[in-house]
Amino acid sequence: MALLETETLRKSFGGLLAVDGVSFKVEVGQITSLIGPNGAGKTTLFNLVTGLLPPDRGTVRFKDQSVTGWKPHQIARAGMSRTFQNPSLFGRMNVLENVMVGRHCCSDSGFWGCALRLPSQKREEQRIRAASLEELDFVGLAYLASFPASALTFGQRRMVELARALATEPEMLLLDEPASGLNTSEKRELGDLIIRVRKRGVTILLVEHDMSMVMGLSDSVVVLHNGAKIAEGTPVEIQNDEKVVRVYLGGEVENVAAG
Amino acid sequence: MKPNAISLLFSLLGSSLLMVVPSATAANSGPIKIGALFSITGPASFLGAPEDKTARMFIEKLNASGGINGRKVQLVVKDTGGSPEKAVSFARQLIEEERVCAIIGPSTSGETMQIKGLCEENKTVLVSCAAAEVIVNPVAKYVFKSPQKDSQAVLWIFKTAKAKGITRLALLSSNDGFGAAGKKQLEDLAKEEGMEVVVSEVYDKQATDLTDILTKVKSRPGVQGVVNWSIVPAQSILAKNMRQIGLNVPLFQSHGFGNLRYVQQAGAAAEGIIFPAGRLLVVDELPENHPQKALLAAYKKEYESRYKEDASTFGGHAYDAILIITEALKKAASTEPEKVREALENLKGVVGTAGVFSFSPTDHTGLDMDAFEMLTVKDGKFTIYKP
Amino acid sequence: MKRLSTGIWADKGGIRSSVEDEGGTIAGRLRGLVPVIGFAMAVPLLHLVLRVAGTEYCLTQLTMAAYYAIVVTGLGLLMGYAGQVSLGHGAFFALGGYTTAVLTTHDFSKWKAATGWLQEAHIMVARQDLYGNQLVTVTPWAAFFAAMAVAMIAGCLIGYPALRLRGHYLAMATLGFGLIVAKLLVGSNLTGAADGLNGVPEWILMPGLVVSGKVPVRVQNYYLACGLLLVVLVLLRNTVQSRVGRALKSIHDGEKAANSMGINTAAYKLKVFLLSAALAAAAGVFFTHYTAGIGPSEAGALKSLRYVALAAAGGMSNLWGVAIVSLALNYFSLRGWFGTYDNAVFGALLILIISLAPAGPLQPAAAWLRRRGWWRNAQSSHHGTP
Amino acid sequence: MLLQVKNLRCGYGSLEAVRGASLHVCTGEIVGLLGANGAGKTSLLKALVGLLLPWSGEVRIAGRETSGQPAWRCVSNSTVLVPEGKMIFAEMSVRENLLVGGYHNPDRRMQMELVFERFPRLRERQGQVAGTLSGGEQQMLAIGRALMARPMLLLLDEPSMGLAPLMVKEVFAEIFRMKDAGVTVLLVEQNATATLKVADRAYVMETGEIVLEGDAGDLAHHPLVKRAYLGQRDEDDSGQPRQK
Amino acid sequence: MGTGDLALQYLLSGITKGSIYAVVAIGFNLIYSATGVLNLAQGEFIMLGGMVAVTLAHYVPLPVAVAGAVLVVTLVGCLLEWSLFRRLPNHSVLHLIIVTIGVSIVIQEASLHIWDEKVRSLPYFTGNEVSSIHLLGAAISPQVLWVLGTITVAVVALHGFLKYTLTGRAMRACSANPEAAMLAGINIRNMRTLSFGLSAGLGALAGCVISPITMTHYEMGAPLAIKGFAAAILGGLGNPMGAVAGGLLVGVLEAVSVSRMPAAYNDVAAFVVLLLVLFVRPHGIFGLPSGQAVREH
Repeated sequence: MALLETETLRKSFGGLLAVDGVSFKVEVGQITSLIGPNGAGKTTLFNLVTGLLPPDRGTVRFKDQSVTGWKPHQIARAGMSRTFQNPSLFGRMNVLENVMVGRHCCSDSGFWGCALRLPSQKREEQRIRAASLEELDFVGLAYLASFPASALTFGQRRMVELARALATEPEMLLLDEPASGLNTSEKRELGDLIIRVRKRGVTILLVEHDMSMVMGLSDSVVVLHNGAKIAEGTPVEIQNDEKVVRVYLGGEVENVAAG
Repeated sequence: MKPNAISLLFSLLGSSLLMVVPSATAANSGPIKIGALFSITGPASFLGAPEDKTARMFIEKLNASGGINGRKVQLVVKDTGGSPEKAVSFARQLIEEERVCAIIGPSTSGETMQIKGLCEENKTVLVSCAAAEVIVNPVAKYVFKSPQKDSQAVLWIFKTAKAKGITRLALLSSNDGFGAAGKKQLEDLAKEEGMEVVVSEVYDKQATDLTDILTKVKSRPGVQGVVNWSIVPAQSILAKNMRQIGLNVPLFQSHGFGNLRYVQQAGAAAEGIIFPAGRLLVVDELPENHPQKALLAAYKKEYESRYKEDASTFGGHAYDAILIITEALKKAASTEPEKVREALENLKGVVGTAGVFSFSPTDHTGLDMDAFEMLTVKDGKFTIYKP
Repeated sequence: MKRLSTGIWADKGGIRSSVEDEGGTIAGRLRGLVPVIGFAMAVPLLHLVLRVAGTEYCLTQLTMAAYYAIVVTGLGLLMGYAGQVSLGHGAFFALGGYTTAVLTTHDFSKWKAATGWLQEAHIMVARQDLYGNQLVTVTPWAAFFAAMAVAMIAGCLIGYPALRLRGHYLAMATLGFGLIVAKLLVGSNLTGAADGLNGVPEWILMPGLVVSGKVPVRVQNYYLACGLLLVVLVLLRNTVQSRVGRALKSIHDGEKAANSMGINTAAYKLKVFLLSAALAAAAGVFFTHYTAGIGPSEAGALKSLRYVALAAAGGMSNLWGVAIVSLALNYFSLRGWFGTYDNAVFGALLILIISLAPAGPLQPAAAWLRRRGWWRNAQSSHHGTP
Repeated sequence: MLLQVKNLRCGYGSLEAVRGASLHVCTGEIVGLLGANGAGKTSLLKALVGLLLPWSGEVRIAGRETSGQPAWRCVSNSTVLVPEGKMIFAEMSVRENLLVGGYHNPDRRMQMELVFERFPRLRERQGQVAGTLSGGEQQMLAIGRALMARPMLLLLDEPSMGLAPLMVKEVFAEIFRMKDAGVTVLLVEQNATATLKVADRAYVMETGEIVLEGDAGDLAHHPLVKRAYLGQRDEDDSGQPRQK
Repeated sequence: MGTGDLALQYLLSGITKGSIYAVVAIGFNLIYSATGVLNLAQGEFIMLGGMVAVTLAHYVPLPVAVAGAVLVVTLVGCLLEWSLFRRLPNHSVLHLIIVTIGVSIVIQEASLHIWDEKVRSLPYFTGNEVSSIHLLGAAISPQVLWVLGTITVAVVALHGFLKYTLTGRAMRACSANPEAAMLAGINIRNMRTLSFGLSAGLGALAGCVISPITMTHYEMGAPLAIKGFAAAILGGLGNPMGAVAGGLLVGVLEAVSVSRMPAAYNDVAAFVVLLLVLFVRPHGIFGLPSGQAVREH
């Protein structure tokens, strides 16, 4: 069953066609990767799916309902959570608070409840704190809970962002280049973490440049080039797809021997 | 939250200890304290600044000549910046802390009205330097004012206009307290005096160009004269713009025109402007036996030599205010508020810069129609208007 | 759970989680109460000091400064937490004050048909003014609610469209709003034009508690104003330390990311704008009753800018700092300490604080104290690199 | 040796993008710098010209230490960077773009003639607003603008990005011709094949480190190069198979 | 006076005011494009220009006084950038706005204490206070022509400078893309200083030519800055031609509104229109929705 489905999505900026009629599906419980060279339109596609940009044409269906034109917060509440290319932690909060922001859509005290510290709000706050700590523990950073987010290393920020995204209890997680800027061992840890997330039953859509990671993790891969989908298939199929190799290495393919 | 706030709290406490200055002097010994609220800075600074200078000069001279009944006078000046809330705060300070026996100022009617009730409650004599009629009408027991009444100025203007055969007028005023008060009097008295108001407009006190408003005036048929009521620099702009667009009808200004600087700014456009004013501006033309001549000449000379700027009627208002209070204090021979008030209310024939003051329980301005003289501008100088 | 020894989870040596302490234990809760208790103790202490020194009259200016501090604290919430600038907050203060002033000084006795039952409903009351004239005016309590309603309506009118704007454009929109309100107040006879309104009656909150500047009730008004400020501070502190506060902070730090976390950023921005507008308006109502009048300069751009300056000087997101700095500076200003340099002091302060210590002057001071080991708290453990 | 970089570390905030890279470029060479997205190539270039402050390490251009200098000094060191994404001045005309490029060159009008000779298309369009040029023309303009400063060392960041294949060919041909003009080039590229064809030597970067160095001809057949781009996995990689 | 003449008279009045707002708006744009700072102290440059010129005019002939004032204020502008804004590279929009407000207040108060609260003005450049030129039934002061002429010349000269000189081109390059400009060897810090200086000098020139009409006093800057700010926003920040259009629009709007409603509310009309425009087109009439115009922080 497809959890997320896009149909002929299209978006242009000025004269530039960033996403050109892309249709793809993400199956429940799978890890799907979205790859392509720089400027292929991956991030734009991400933003279209998560509501940060309205599409010019086409539809996005999530859990069998159309979410086209929804605002990001509505989509997030529907169960789709994401991370950003540059980890966008909230710099003036500590790590735990950052993750607690993720619990926002699973809680509902308003201004009055919070200002007056009503008992229900207090209980909810406890629940938020506990759940957030759990997520932090899940990514292995519970010991950093009281650190200011701005003091973390880059890799830690990524993990905290992931924990924050998980705190929204998503059915689907969209990761935008989670491995960029990480070193080799950090990448390996990230890969393990993504597997564990999937084990929790979260469907994952991944945009990534690190091919060893993509090929190692993905159930299926979608390749974008110049805003259009040029290939789709299992990692093995993609690695042996001539079109893809040409797009990636450029020039004549035969000059580069297979590894 | 940042608990370091507490450290600040304590430092605040510490500093509050430091700022405590014992100031509760007994009312019957030491110098007599008079409070002054002037808008030395802010939008009304062109009133407050000369008032401040005049008041200081007056007190210095008074003390040099022995003070009042042998006691020196201390002037406590506060700059309100034209804000009513500061006027309230400072008035309270003057009354409660400095225990002044009277307050002069504030410079604007808005500030005066804010502290009118306060002075009344605390039984402190207030002699305002603002012109608006509401300050003394309705009469509050402790509140007086030194400038001439708006209504008298309006009557003078209407009288002069009528003599010139003008009955259809355009009224312009600035959107400050002075302008608003004048506008009210102009509109109220126009009916009684048989004047027809063709158009009445209010302009921004910071206006830099009034051509548009004057165009509107010009477009209304039959306007025979323009009356402008403001104290702000824009009244010079108005005079210029009027001549420039060829609106060649007589221009009457209010007694707020009483500053030679405005004439200089308006240059040739000021020629022929008619306005009521105290006699400070035409002291040289007064006959030798005029009761005000000696005082006006002395004030003008002293102010101009001391501050190197032209004396204006605004400074004169502060002069009169202090003069009235000191006269009352002399007469009362006490600083008891009630006695000072009573003495003030019964002052008669005190010669000031604006005119000869004679107060009564129902008249807290103390000036009659005679306090005004109609002036005009000729060759860049003020001169008495002769029809 | 198994953790890997390299990479992200490296070198966690010896740092114990202090998270549980913050909300859960008694010690943690006490630590949160320190500023509240400190403030609550400082208020009577200050009174005592002033009383002993025989300068109790200083309470007048402290009371006025406390009301201003409420405005500035609300603005601090808006700017420091939600990251939205408002250069027109004076307008809300003025709307609150003017509405109440108009309703409580205007004579409604001409409306014979309505005044009767309105008086029965305690919405209107007959009273005497300074000169002994008989008036029928709205009661202060009713006027208070009317003032809040007016401010909220104005807040929605400007806030709803304006909060779609960003940066300079939002600054311009709020500045423009302030100017419009100021011009309308100056231009209308109903609001006393340039003179403003005066003779606003005292406001009897409940028997024995009255908002008025009269000397006999000076002490209770001081406690009332400081109490209100404290209540506002506590409520705002509760708010910012909760789900709502985190949402606001996240909007400031990254609106996109916040939105993607399921936070309805537009709604939150409007709500916090209205909240701070309401605080400003309420402060305006109290202030107007306290000083018995209000003038158009309260809505002026300079006043709004002064609030921004004070909020910036206090460190914006540091509500206690904002409250204390604005209390102190307004107090000095209202005492006339700065003489003819009043505005210059505020201008210079703005430049110095923003360029040298954008997080507020308390921040470096606290850091210094912490370095000297004179000040230890839960926060200190937050600083340092993992 | 025209450019020598030793142990350079730099990054953004807490992100260390370049983790101790060392490389050198000799006068007259064309040197390629390959690697996947996010490998740190662009950051390295930025650190070379001063757009990014190096955390540690040293950068020597023509023997002079230049690290820590502001970016506008690089021109006086005869080094010019053609940044990624062209970064032309879109609202200015082609001519103006070139003139600004020769800001420090007193003979800028003469130099412009030379650039026009090299890129005749720019001469045809000299009055046109730069933003309306096609992608390839913009890239030419960016290179032309850099040449206006008469650099000894030209740093090119992804000149082929987003260009049509024909255009890519043209750009690379142009880079190859630089050699004749006596310009030394450090070329950062994703297009490994084309780069290795024009370059004398090349470096391969992975996660901020230089993992491979060698003659262009040797590298063209090195397995690591393809791995760097397409993630061909080594046998000993610890991941389990993920296929269902 | 016929309806047509009236309309023309209103229009001229609006253009007079509007051209002043336009100069302020251009000043805003110059600095904004080059540095991203929205300098709310722009109005103070105009005030300072007038003040310095009036003071100098006591000692030297009028043209020298004007030139001297422009020079002095240009230096003040440069000094401001060099001593203050150069040191705040990482501050948010909000912080920078607040700093410029602080600068505005300090300059204003300093002027009050250096000079005084009194109104001063330069003499009319030609003719005097009452001379007027008739134009198709409408009358204007020759000084208005001076204002329009000077401002036109200044704007054209500025345009020429930016368009045809190397330094001007470099400045445009800096605002188009600071990073690329740096890579071309342009010292963008100096360009920023220059933009402050130019903007201040332009303001001072305007302050001199308008001085005979509007007169000069220490508080005149802030209202002009606010109107100029409105004009710049209306025209779209960073768009110089938009600034001119925005300025004229605000001026004409004020003048026209006087003919239809009480003059007391003419500012209100201008600002209500401004707000409506902003709400419908959040980037101003001529502003572009994308790009730097709406950058936040």
